[in-house]
Amino acid sequence: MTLTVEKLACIRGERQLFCNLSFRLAAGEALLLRGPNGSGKSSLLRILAGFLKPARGGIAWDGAAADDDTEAYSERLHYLGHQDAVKPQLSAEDNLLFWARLLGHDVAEAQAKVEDALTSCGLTRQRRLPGRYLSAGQKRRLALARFLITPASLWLLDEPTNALDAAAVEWFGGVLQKHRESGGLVILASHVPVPLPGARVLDLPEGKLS
Amino acid sequence: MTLTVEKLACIRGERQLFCNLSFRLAAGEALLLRGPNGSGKSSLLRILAGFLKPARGGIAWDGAAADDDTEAYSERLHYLGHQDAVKPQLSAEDNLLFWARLLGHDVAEAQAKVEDALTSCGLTRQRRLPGRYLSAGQKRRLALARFLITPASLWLLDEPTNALDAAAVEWFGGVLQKHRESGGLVILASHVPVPLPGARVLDLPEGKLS
Amino acid sequence: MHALANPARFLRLMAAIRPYAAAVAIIGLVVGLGWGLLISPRDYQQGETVRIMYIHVPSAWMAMFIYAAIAVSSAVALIWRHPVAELVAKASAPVGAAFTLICLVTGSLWGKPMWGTWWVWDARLTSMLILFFLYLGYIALWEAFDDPSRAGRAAAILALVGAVNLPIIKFSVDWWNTLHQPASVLTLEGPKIHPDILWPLLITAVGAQGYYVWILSLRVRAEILNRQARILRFSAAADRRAG
Amino acid sequence: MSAFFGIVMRDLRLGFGAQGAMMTTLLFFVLAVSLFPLGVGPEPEVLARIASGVIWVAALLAAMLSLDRLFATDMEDGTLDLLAQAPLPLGLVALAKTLAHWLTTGLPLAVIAPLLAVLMQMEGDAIPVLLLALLLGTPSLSLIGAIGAALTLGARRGAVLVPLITLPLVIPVLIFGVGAVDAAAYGLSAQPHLLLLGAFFAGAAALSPFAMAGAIKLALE
Amino acid sequence: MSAFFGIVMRDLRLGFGAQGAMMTTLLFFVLAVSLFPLGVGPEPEVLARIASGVIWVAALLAAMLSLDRLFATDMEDGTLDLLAQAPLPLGLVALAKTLAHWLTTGLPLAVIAPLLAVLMQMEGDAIPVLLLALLLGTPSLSLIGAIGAALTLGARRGAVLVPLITLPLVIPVLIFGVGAVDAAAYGLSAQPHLLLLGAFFAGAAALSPFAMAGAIKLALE
Amino acid sequence: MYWSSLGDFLAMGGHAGFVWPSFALALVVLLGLGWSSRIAMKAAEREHAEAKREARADA
Ligand code: HEM
Ligand SMILES: Nc1ncnc2c1ncn2[C@@H]1O[C@H](COP(=O)(O)OP(=O)(O)OP(=O)(O)O)[C@@H](O)[C@H]1O
Ligand SMILES: Nc1ncnc2c1ncn2[C@@H]1O[C@H](COP(=O)(O)OP(=O)(O)OP(=O)(O)O)[C@@H](O)[C@H]1O
Ligand SMILES: [Mg+2]
Ligand SMILES: [Mg+2]
Repeated sequence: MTLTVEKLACIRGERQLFCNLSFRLAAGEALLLRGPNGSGKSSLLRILAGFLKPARGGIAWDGAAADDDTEAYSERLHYLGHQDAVKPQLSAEDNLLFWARLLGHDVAEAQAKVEDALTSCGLTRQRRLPGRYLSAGQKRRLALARFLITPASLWLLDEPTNALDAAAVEWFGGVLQKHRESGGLVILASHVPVPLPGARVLDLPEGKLS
Repeated sequence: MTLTVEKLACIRGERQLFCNLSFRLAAGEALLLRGPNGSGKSSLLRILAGFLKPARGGIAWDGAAADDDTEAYSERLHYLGHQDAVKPQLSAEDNLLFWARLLGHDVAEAQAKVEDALTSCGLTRQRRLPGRYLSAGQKRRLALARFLITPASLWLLDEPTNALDAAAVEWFGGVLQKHRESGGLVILASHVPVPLPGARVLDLPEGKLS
Repeated sequence: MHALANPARFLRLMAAIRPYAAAVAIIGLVVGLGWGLLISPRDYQQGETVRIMYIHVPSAWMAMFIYAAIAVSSAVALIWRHPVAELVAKASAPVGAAFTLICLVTGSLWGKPMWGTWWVWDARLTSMLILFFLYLGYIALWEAFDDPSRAGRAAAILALVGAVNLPIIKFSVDWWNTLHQPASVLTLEGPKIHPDILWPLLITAVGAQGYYVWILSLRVRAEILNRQARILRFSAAADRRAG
Repeated sequence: MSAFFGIVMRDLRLGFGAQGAMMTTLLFFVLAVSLFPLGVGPEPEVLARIASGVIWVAALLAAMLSLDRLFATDMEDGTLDLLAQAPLPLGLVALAKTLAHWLTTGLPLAVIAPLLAVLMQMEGDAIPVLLLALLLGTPSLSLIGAIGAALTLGARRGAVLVPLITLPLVIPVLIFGVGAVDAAAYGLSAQPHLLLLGAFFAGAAALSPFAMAGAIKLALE
Repeated sequence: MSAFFGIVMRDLRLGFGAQGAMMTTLLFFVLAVSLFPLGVGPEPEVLARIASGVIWVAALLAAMLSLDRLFATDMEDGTLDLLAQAPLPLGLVALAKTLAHWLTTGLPLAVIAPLLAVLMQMEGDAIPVLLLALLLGTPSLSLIGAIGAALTLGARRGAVLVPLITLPLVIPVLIFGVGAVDAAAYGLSAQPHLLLLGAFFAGAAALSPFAMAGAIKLALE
Repeated sequence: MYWSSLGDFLAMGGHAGFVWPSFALALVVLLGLGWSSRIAMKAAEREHAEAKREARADA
């Protein structure tokens, strides 16, 4: 399980955000994206998630180019952007259930997974509350709980700790730790310190790796 | 210029978030709201902004109850919630211009104010970019730039530094400092450290002041 | 007024009234309709179909009366922030919709032998159809919110705005020429019809009022209990979390 | 005042810019009306007979097309919070948005209606009356529809909730509007109908700011 | 498959909310149709002539009213990102959403249309044909409208083009639909019209998944 | 009494097909509404009792 990114360049609105970006991430490794506002962190994550075509360069998973089989590639990853994707009309539980079913679990399995995820993220009390009544941090927890339902090798996270309180950040650190121990990869953009010990750091827009 | 909050209680969805909350804020003072997710920070800010009716208790400005003249009260404050209120179709400049005109400035004045605000928040290069193309942090800067257009005595801010980079947080600290030096009040909710030296801290849901 | 604002006291009042309302409803409807079916004479023009009137006309009155009641209690709810008034309005709507439906269908059944068609798009009939839609829109708006206090006030505003339609229904017959006959009971000059027809009609109408109060007492009780159960549930969740 | 027109201008730009609301509404209107010659056949008497009714109903329905998002987008992105805080009373804010809605739907629709009337073989004398009646009537549609849009903010909306609760309320506009045109077509005076339309408009304009402000305040809680 | 129906079920629940939202669509449809007799007047012959046109226009409207937000809400709250990542091909995701849309608008509407046809004094023989034509035609409305909704998401500046493209595309449905019913009313065979409607539907169903997937991918860039 | 025989009564002067459905519909709608209201009230009473019991168990 290795992700190889080679000579990536991103152009948005006719302006080049970064170019010649290369790195390699092996099983259990984590990469922290840093950089000022507008330096292209979210854009890089969206390229890695397959939403955005890079201007130049390529991405490969275990040596196979992502473009060759986009479906297989996108099944390998979980993505969380600036938005929480929590439906205001559905209860916390039903929100998660929908994702569990979509990811291919049958009803009983989905129920069990959702139960565990809700307990883990600390929303058991709010399980029947419609999404619109959740506080900003509760919504964020729910969005993160989605990652617990099905394993995926590569996690792409855009400022995941926004709106989370200290307890939730700690919980999230544990989740990341477990994911990496089981061989998962993490790429995470953040302006604030995140519980990601031993992560390599990529500074945008220069693309300096450290 | 003093804000007095007395025995405030908040009920949401028929359940009580906090009660018997009392504090007093004098000119130049700042109050930092802290507490776990769902403890009612945003709800308190919305009560203070006049959107939500408190279940019990009252708010007074210089001794005059806010309920008596809600218009005068709301003209005295600026509010920023979890959302940025940036229109995706309008350019950064036009977004600000709209608010400047709404706050009663004539065209030339509005132009000048917006110019200053854009320079201050560091978005001069993005001025013609439609809101939808701004990065998360750039949108947040734009939302904060709105505070610079017209002075208001009371600033209510809900996790304002989310998505801001280090430079922007520093800029924002300076803005807050200036506001307080000119006698303004600040009430701010946040999970992360904010540049608000000497602020008193209110812990929700207990309502303990320190 | 303030005595009624207290839900517990209102519940007790409703419980006290209920048996009397039920008695009025049963006696009124049985006597009125029985009289209308068995004793009162046929109409020299309309023949036996005139007996449909004993259902059609009281339901038409109730349909309009209940909408007015909803509008009034909505006003009370908005002005005095009176929680029970809101629930009275909510509980009335299905009853009003039911009477409107009865009026429409019986009118239609009456129209076939009298006018030779099930339905015509004249002012009176159409405005009654609109009243039916108003009821359904009002009910739909209540259902559309998760938060009952929000739903209540939004629906109250709608009910007040919709009250404009009532005079249009009432006076539609005078404003536009229509197949439907104009009012002969509820007029400024007083009733203009034969007492043998008038009496059973009035008794049925009183029975229908009793029925309304009876159902209202059941439904309001359900609404108040549901609301209180919700409060209990939510505050229990809060206590557990805080503790 | 400048704040009021600021909102109108902004909404006009938002309306024209991305959503193309005006184009959709106009197209729908033209399409709905021109369908009838196709469906009913080209006989001039039949067309002339139904022209006023068809044009009015199409106008009514077209106005509803764009209404349900009138306040919703502003609410979802937090703009409505700030508008409620503005120095302008909330009723006027809502009125400004309604005015922008009318300028992008009601007005173009009224302007293009005479053309459709000719297409529908309407009596020549009736056409100016149609224009006048639409100019008087469509603002009421926008005003009452806006109340519905404000009331359903934050509701679990079946997409057609707004028209469902507002259409019954605007039926008098339809009846007086058709009445005015038909009176003119039969050579009678359209004045009483037009006066009633005007009175309805005045009533709606006086009432709706309060209803809208109340409804929006509810939604912001 | 379970993923596909998961999307359908979720969209149905979002659309229905409480039990009542399918009712809302139906009521809107009934209301829209009953506006026409109000505008045109009660004469049965006139109503019978315009009945098919009226019912089709109302059906088109009910579809359009709900369509423009089909993908937009999912896009604004980030759900569309995740749907695009799901194990299901994006075209099928979009198709599932379209199916949910048709189940909440087209189907109930077709089912209740015969009742309205009776109220509108439509020829008895034409009524089964109306039902069949609506069942064949409304899916095309949903499919083509959904392409438009997806295109609006990605459209940068020239968003005004979108309604310009989609509305003309559904005109054939209206024309064949009305044609089928009118043919039956005049005692002619409705079959050619129905076949054309069916062919149109087949084409739309085959084409639209690709168009929708393409348009959505564009919008997610 | 107005009617001379039961058959007369049931025939309603040839309009039985209109008169009786009217009465039947009214009966069905009124009874149905009463019945469903009663069910709703019973359900609410149960729900309320249960919520109360849970609240007491928590305290
Ligand atoms: C669906 C069709 C019909 C509807 C919606 C309808 C509606 C109404 C309404 C709303 C009223 C109350 C009027 C008021 O108190 O001001 C009423 C009264 C009445 N209707 Fe109908 N009606 C329909 C058909 C008929 C038919 C076919 C007949 C008989 C030929 C009829 C005979 C009457 C009579 C006699 C009254 C009592 C008027 C009075 O004395 O005040 N209706 N109807
Ligand atoms: N379609 C577009 N056209 C023009 N410019 C664009 C477009 N999309 C994004 N941009 C620009 O691309 C730059 C990078 O945005 P991105 O969201 O990747 O930044 P970021 O590093 O995530 O910033 P933040 O820390 O604020 O989240 C921004 O300056 C933005 O204005
Ligand atoms: N209309 C409502 N009905 C029921 N519960 C609600 C409603 N609105 C909010 N809540 C609940 O109120 C609580 C307080 O929410 P609030 O947004 O004030 O929290 P917060 O302190 O800002 O949290 P965060 O740090 O996550 O932003 C939450 O638990 C939320 O679920
Ligand atoms: Mg970003
Ligand atoms: Mg908050």
